[in-house]
Amino acid sequence: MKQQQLEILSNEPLAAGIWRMVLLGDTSDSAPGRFAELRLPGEFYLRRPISVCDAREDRLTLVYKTVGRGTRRMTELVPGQEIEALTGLGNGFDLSRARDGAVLAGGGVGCAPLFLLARRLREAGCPVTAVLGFNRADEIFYEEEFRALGVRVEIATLDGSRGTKGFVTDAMPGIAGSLYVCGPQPMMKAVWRRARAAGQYSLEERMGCGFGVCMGCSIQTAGGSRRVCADGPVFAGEELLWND
Amino acid sequence: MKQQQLEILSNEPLAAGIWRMVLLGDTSDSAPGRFAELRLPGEFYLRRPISVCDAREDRLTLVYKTVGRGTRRMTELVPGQEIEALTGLGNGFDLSRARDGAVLAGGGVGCAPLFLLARRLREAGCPVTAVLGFNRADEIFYEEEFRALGVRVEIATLDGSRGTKGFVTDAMPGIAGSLYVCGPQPMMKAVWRRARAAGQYSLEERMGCGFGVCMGCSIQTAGGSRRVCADGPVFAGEELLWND
Amino acid sequence: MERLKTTLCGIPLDNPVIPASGTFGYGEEFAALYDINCLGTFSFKGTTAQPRFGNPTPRIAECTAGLLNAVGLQNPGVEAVIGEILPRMKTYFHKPVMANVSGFSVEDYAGACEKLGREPQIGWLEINISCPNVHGGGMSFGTDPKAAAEVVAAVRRVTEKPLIVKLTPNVTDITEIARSCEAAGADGISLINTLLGMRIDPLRRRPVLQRTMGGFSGPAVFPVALRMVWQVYEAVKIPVVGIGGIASAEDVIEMMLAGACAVEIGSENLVRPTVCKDIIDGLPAVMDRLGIAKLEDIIGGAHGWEKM
Amino acid sequence: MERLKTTLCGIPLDNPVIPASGTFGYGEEFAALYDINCLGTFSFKGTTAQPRFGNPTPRIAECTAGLLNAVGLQNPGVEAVIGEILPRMKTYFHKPVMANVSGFSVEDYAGACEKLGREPQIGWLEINISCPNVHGGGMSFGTDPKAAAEVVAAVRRVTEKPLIVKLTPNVTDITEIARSCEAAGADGISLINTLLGMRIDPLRRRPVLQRTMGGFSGPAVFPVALRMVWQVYEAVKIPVVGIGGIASAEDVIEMMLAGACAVEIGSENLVRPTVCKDIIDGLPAVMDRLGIAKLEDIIGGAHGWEKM
Repeated sequence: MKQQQLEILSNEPLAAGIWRMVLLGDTSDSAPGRFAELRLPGEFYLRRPISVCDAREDRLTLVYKTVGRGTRRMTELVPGQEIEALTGLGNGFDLSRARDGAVLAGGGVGCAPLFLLARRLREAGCPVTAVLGFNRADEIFYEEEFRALGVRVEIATLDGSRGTKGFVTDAMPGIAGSLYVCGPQPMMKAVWRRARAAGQYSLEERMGCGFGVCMGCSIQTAGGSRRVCADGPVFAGEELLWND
Repeated sequence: MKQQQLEILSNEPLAAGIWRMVLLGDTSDSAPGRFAELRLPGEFYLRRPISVCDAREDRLTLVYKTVGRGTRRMTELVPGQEIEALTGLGNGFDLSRARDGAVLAGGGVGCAPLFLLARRLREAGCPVTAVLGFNRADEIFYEEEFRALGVRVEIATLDGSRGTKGFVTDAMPGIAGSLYVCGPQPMMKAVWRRARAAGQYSLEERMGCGFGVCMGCSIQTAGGSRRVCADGPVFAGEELLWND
Repeated sequence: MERLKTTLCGIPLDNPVIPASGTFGYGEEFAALYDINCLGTFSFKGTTAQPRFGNPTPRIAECTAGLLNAVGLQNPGVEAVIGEILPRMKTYFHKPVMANVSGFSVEDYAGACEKLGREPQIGWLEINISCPNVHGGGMSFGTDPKAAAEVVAAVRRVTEKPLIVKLTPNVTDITEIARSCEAAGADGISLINTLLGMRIDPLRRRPVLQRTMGGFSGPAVFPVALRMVWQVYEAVKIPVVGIGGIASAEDVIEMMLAGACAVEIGSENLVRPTVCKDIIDGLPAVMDRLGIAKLEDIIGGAHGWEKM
Repeated sequence: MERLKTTLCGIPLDNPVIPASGTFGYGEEFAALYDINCLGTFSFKGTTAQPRFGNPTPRIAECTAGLLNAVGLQNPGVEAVIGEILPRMKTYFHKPVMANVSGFSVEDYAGACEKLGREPQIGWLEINISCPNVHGGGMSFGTDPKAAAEVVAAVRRVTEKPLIVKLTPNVTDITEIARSCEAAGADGISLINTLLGMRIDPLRRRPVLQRTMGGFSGPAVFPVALRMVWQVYEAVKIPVVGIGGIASAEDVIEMMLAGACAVEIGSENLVRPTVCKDIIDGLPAVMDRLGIAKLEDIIGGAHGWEKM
């Protein structure tokens, strides 16, 4: 964990309800699957946890969905503004598990953290397939960016407006290699049911602090209680209690 | 009362602990002795009441003393920033009372509202004497500005570092004409004891709203209860209960 | 606008937005800023049997996201309200208005309510048994279920007008007081009045308020208010008016989902004088975003969610 | 620094700043950010006789100037704290530490306190009779003077260590509870624990917290906390620890002027992890500005101002 001032370089819409913010700062602790906690100006007391979409040299890219007052306020921030952040939070994905190839399954804004993961895996020479699910075509983002890394991309949309009509699971090829998943709870559950194989799942939970002290985001797992922010957000599929 | 956005043109120290902010906006309701309520950015819930020091065309000049967190925060505001304000608050001084001449007695930051008063009186051809009291020489402000209006200026400092050593009352000439007073409570009381004549006194009181609805700044007067913000801040000396 | 309409103790309101007593005077200052007939209604300055000057100043202290007040029920008394203020009010406000009443004895309350209840423009009587800023009055009725019931019963006997009891949050169990008021004949409950609070001036080393403690209000108290509205909605069958820290259209909707059929907006009037109008104007867009067709549909709508 | 020193129940503190239980874990995460030996002490995560997972999520909701939590006393239980955590704590914290203890019965409290009281590093036992987030436990002891006294008396019998009782603010009269704890043998009172609060998600039309209500803390509650510290300071002779919304060195001084001999800092640790160190570093400059030579001189210093 590092506490630092980040400078906003850009902040713009990427797709329907999805924004991208690029920040200038120290990205040395921003590994795939980790997140940053941003302190927003104004009346917001808690920081906002946003997962890392990309980190290159001193550029940190965060992709976020506008869901509430906080993320709506985020869209109003402009280049040049400074924002206080805790960076390098969470355990991140374990890349050493991917040997013969990796399948990355993302749902909505959950596709964002898979991007840095894909880039790192490709840099290590690992074949990568990304199955990206969205509600509608206008919510799709980063499809070309994934392809530019040499990733095989499968798109699924719920309304069939692009790619396979249906859920991510409907567009998933036979699992070949390691599985990495990030998306809404029902989507991850569907992937787990389909795959039932070793895989890494990145969870989302309302957080207090983001660095492991308030116990606000604790979950029960097969191995006992775990803090999503500090012991996760990435967990092995078999650790999780899927309530099914 | 008008609710408006004002743009900060300048904000700089004027003397020890005294700052001047010049704002761009509609000054049509900014008469001598009136005040504005500024909404500060950040954690401040209540607005800050600041009396009008000068108003010319679209330039509103406010002089304020840094006493607490709010006024310290005000010193951090920079030109170009917008600030939301309620303007034209309070009754202001009655200028029609001054015929043969006026004596203006100010203490510390209380000298500020006397400036616009002096200017308006001078523009009407009224001879004006300003007796300005401060703790020390380094707190003196606007001495030359008053003189430039053709005002006779007497300075008093508590420590004798400039002008008459002592209180405003020690530097007061025999009262000739109408008396206008603004300053700390003990200073105004001393002036009242000395003068015992018709005079207008501008009071200060902790305010909630600043426009007459919360009853936070009510005082007892000879004529019943009065709201300092809406019925005042200027009262006739004989209306006030001096507790002596 | 049809979708904003609600009902308070049988009287229709164009919308649920009601400026709270003590933050709106008698409406005149606000009428100079906007047409206050856009409001559901408003609750005017707390009235007592006799005129009161209130407490010595300072009466106000600032806090994070709120303020303390120790005004102490300053008002011209029920006779002046009826003789001087209500006739003038008719000229700028054309809807039933809510009269807020305080007292120091059961007789005080009953006397003032009997007189005000006869006035045609008064739609509701809001009995304040929760003022923290006066000795031996107000709040002591509001912290004791028996005393609260006595006041309500006495007022009930002297007026047919809808009777809303305004409760203090400074109690261990708010539902006990609310049920007691309902049983004694109240037609509605409004809550919360202010939390008892305090600030100290560290330079002068004394309380900021001359009376030491005062009532704490503003956005800071919203979560406490919402919780109590939720609890009281489950405890009584009479309508509940939500008060406490409301500053936006979203806050209004949260309060209604907790069980409020209308809301009162207090402190925010002092710092954003047009807030009530702004909220009324802003409600339709927020309702659209949240998929709410009519406000009346969502009253208490968050209760029973576990069963869904 | 000599001028920051204070004393808590006979044990000297380098300064009055104490991270509050539940916001500091066992200090390890913070020790990675700064040397936590700069603190007066800290109060570690509430410990119960048995391990507890706590409540289902969401356990956290944001509010203006604060947050709600419904963690529900998640902790590994007293045996694990003694067997695993305290031995590790010795390596990074070298001062007496405060053990915060919760329970569901008088026996729970006494059992856990007896065991923790024997540990040499434990300087104080802080009995939490105020947790709003568990059924049938915590807060019910804190809202009844008799039940509070029973817990305190039972713990008193099993330990010689200084006993501090942490009170809930969700009561009509805080002084009644405080006096009852003092009479039963408490060595100090800490307050306030959280105010009971609630938020609703207007889109999903359900409470944000899975447990519906939770404990409200943060800068928003400071005026209520300060008022109760003031009241308890006048009601008891034992030391008072001020808790509730403290976020700056000025807030610490206000609490001490109200009567606190030390303060606990809670929520702010979650959003500004270095706040406790920042406050300790910032105190001397603020004291200079306010003309305060030594912090110990100002404890309760705002009382009796009317007579000056």
